[in-house]
Amino acid sequence: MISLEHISQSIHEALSASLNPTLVLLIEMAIAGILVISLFAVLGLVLVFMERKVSAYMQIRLGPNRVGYKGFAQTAADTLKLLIKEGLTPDGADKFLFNLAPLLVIVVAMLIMAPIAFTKGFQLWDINIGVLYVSAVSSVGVIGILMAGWASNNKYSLLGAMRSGAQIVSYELSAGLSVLTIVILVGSLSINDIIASQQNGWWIFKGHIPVLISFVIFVIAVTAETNRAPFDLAEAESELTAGFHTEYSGMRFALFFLAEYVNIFIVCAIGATLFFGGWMPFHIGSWEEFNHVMDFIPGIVWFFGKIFSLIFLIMWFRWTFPRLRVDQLLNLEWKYLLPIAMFNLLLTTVMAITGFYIK
Amino acid sequence: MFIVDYIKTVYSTCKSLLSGMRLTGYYFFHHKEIITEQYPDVKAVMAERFRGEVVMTHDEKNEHRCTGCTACELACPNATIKIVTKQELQPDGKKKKALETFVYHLELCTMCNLCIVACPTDAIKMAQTFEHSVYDRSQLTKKLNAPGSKLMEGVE
Amino acid sequence: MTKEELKAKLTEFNPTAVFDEAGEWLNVSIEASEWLPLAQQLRNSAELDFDFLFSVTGVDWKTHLTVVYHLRSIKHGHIIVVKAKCDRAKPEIETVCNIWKTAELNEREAYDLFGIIFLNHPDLRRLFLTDDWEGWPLRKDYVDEINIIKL
Amino acid sequence: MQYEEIATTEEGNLVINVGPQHPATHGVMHLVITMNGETILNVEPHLGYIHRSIEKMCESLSYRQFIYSTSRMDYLSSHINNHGCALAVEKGLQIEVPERAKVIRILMDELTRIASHVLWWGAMAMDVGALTPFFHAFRERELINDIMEETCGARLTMNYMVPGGVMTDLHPNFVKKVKEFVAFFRTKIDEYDTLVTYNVIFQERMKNVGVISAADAVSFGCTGPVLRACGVKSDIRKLAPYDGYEKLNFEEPLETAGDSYARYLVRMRELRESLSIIDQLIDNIPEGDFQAKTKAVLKLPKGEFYSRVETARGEFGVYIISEGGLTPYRIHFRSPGFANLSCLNHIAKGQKIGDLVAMMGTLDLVIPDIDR
Repeated sequence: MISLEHISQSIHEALSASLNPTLVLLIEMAIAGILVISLFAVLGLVLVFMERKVSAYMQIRLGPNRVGYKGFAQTAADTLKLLIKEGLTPDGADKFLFNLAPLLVIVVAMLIMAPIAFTKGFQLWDINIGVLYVSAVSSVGVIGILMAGWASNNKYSLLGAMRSGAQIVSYELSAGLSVLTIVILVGSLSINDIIASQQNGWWIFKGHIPVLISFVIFVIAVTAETNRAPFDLAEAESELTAGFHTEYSGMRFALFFLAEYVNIFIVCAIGATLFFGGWMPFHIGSWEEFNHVMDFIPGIVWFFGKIFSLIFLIMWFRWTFPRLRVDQLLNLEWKYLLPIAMFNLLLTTVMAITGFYIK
Repeated sequence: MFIVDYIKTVYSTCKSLLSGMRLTGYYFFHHKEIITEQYPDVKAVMAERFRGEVVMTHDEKNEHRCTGCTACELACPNATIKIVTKQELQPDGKKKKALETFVYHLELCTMCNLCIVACPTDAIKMAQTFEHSVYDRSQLTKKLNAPGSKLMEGVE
Repeated sequence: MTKEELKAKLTEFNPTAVFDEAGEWLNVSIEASEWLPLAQQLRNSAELDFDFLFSVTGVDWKTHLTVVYHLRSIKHGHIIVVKAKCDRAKPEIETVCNIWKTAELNEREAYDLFGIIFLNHPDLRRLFLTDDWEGWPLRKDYVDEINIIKL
Repeated sequence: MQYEEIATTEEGNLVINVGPQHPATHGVMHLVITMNGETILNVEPHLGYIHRSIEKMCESLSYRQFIYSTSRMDYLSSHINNHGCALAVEKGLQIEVPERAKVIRILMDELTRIASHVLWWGAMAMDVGALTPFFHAFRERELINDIMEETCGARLTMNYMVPGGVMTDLHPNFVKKVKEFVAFFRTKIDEYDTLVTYNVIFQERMKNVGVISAADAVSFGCTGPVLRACGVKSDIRKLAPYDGYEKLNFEEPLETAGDSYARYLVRMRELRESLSIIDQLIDNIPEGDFQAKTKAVLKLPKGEFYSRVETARGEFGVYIISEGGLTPYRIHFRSPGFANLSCLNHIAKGQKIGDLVAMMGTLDLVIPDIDR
C-alpha cells in the first residue's frame, strides 16, 4: 500500500544515494518549505470557501455560486483581486512595523506546522516537546497583532490590538491547562507518543470526565485565541469597524486573513491530535476485526476529516452566537474557565498518580 | 443551594446555546429553505401595480390620450414632468392646444403616483420596469410621446 | 384638567397671557421674557405637572419669530401649547434645558434653522448645518442660490 | 520618521469618531466619543449629514404633495408617517374617512410596524455580533414588501395614504397573502426567540445596559418602545386613538427595567400585538369606498393642526400652520428618533464601547428620521 510515509522515505533514499548529507538536508528543507507554503495557499482557499458556504447555508442563502463550478473558483478570484490591489500604508504609520506585522503573523502560523503529524511517519519535525513547542510559538502571534494595531496609527486598530492582547494572553492559560490534561495522562509531550497512546481508542471516547471537560475548555479557549466569533473582539466589525487590520489592504490584508484561517486549521489539528487521536483511525479496545477495517482508511483522511469537523464546529459557533463584551470575555476566562481548568488539572493529576484510569 | 443554582445556570446556558446551534444547524442541512433569488439569471416578475417609471400609452395607430392639460405637471412634487404644448389648427378652423412634447425626468422621479392619479384622461401609467441604470444621466430625461403620435379621437 | 381649568390656573401664574381655545388644545401666547418663569410653574406645579415636552417648533411670522412648545403631562394626560414671541431682529429666549432635557437638541435645531438664541443654553451650536453656514434657512427671507430642481 | 499624535483630550482620554461611516450607525450618523480605555465618558452626536430640510421643502408643496416626502424621513415606517400627515390634513379639512379606508390604513400601519421591527431585530442582532438573524429577518420582511408591492406599488416608500383615505383599493390577493404571512410569521417569531432572545450571551450583553429611569426618559422626550421599557404608558394608539384603534383589542406592552433588554422585549411583544391586530381586522374589512370625495385642490383653513401617530419608533407628530393658502405656512415634524437620540449620551456614560453599539441598536435609530 502506498502511503505518504513510503513516498517521503523513497525520496529521502533517492537523494541520499547520489548526494552528500548536507545537500540532501537542504533539498529536503526546500521541498518541505514548498509543501508548507502550498498547503497554506490551498488551505486558505478551501477554508474561506468553506466558511462562506457554511455561513450562507445557515443564513438561508446560496453563497458563492457563479465563479467556476458551483463557485469553487470564487476564493481564487478574490485572492487575485487582493493581489493586484494597491497596498496602502497610511500616512503617519510606522512603516517598518506596519509591513512587518502581517509577515510575523503568517510566519508564526507556519512555524506551528512543524511538529504536527499528518499521518504515520509523515511529520516535519518529530520533537520530543511537541505540545510545549506549539503552545510556546502560538503565543508569539499576538505580537504581530499588537504590532499591526500600534503601527497603523488608528484608534480602532489600537483598541482592537489591545483587546486582542488581553484576550490571547488570558486564553492561552486555559488552553495550555486543558492540553496538559492529556499530557499528564499520556506522560509525554511528544505528539507521536500522544497519538500512539490512542491506539485502542481516542481520549475523548475513553470515558474520562476530566478529558471531556478539558475538551470543552480547549474548544472555547482556541476559539478565543484565534479571534473567532463569539470572541472576535479584536475585529468586532460593528464596534471597531475591522479592529487591528482596519488600515490594511491588498495582500497585507490577505496575509492576516490567511493567517486567521491557518491558525484555525492548526488549533483544530492540535485538538484532533490530542483528543481525537490525530491520524489514528477509530479503534475500539480489542475489537481486532473492526479496528482492521478502520485501518483501511488512510491516516491522512482520518486526520483531515477530524480537523474539518472541528473547524465546522468553530464556524458553527461563529454563525450562531452574538459577540461577548470585552469585560465578559475576560470574566469568562478568569472567573470560570481558568478555575475549572485548574481544578480539572488537579483531578487529572490525582488520577494519574493513583493510576486509576484507562490508558 | 449555591451548587444547585450554579449547575442550573450552567445547564440553562448550555441549553440556550445548543438550541440556537440546533436552529442554524437545521438551516445548514435543509437547503429547501434557501430564499436566494438568482437575479440576472432569473428575472423577478414585478406586481402589476409596481411603479417603475411613467410611460404614455399608445395604441396601434400611434395615438395617445394626452391633451396637454398639465394636470400631471402641477401634481408632481419634484418638477419631474414638463409639458410643452403647441397650437394646432382644427379642421373647423379653430385653434386648439395640443401636446408637443411630454418631457419626463426619471432622475427626479420618486414614483409617488400622484401624476397618474391626477391625469383626467388616463394618458399616462406606471410601467413595471426597474432596471433604470444608464451611463449618462442625460439618458434619464425621456420624451414620453412617440414621434409622430397624435391625440386619440374623442379624448377631451 | 380641561381647557377651562387649565386656563384658570394659568391666568393665576401669568395674567397677561393671551389664550386661544379654537384648536384641539389650549394655546397660550406669551412674550419671550415671560417664558422661563411660566415653564417652571408648568413643570413644578403638582396639578399641572407638564413633564413631557414633545415638540419645539420655531415659526417665522415675518414680523416676529415664535417658539411653539407642545407640552403634555404623562400623569394627567392634558396638553398645552405655549407660544413665546421673540423679536425678529434680536430673537432671544431663555433655555428650558434644565427643566426638560429634550430641549437641548430641539433648541439647537431651532437655533440652527431660525437663529433663535437660547440664553444659558449649555451648548448652542449649529446642529444640522456646517459651522460656517451663513443665514437661517427656515426663515421666510432666506434665499437659496442653489436650487436643485432648476439646475 | 514622523508620528502623528493620536487625538486625546487634555486629561489623556481617547477621542474617537464613530461614523459618519460606521457599521453600527446604520446610516450617516457621526458620534464623537471620549473614552477612558474602553469606558465611555461622553458621547456627542454630530448630525446633519443627510439633512434635506424636508420642513422647508414642504412649505412649497401642496397638501397632496407633501405627504410623500415624509416617507423619506423614517423610511422603515413610511406608511405610518404618511398616515400622520394625512390625518393632519383631514383634521384641517374636516374630512370623514370611509370605514374601509380606516381599516386598510390600520392594516398597512401594522404590517409596516412588523416589517420595521423585524428589520430592527436583524440589524440589532448584527450590532451585537450575530450575523445570521439579519438574513432570517429579511426573509419575513420580503414577504411584507411583496404584499406592499402588490397593493401599493412600491416596496419601501409607498405614498399610499392620501388625504381622505388611501390611494388605491386593496389588491384581490391581499387578504389571502396577509393570512399566509401571519400564519408563517407566527412560526418564525418563535425561531427568533430561540436564536436571539433566549441566548445567554445576548441576554448578558443586553441586561443592565443603557438603563434609563422613567423620569429621565420622559424628560428626554423618549417615546415608543424606549419609554414603554421604563413602564410609562405612551402608546398614541391608546392615548389618542385615531382611525379606529379604539375599537381594537390589543395590549400596550410594558416593561419596567428600562434597560436594553427591556426595550428589546417590548418590541418583540409589539410584534405579537401587531399580529393580533391584523388577525382582528383581516376578516372584517368593510365594503365601501376606499377614499372620501375630496376637491382636486386642497386648501386648509387658517389655523394650526397637530396630529400624532405611533410609528414603530414612537410618537410622530405633524404640526401644520396654515395661512389659508395652497401650501402650508410652516410645517414641523416631531420625529421620534430625534428625541430618542438625545438620551444616548445619558445612558452611554460609564458603559463600554461594545455596549454603545447595543444601545444604539435598541434605541432603533433611523438616521433620516433624526436629520429630516
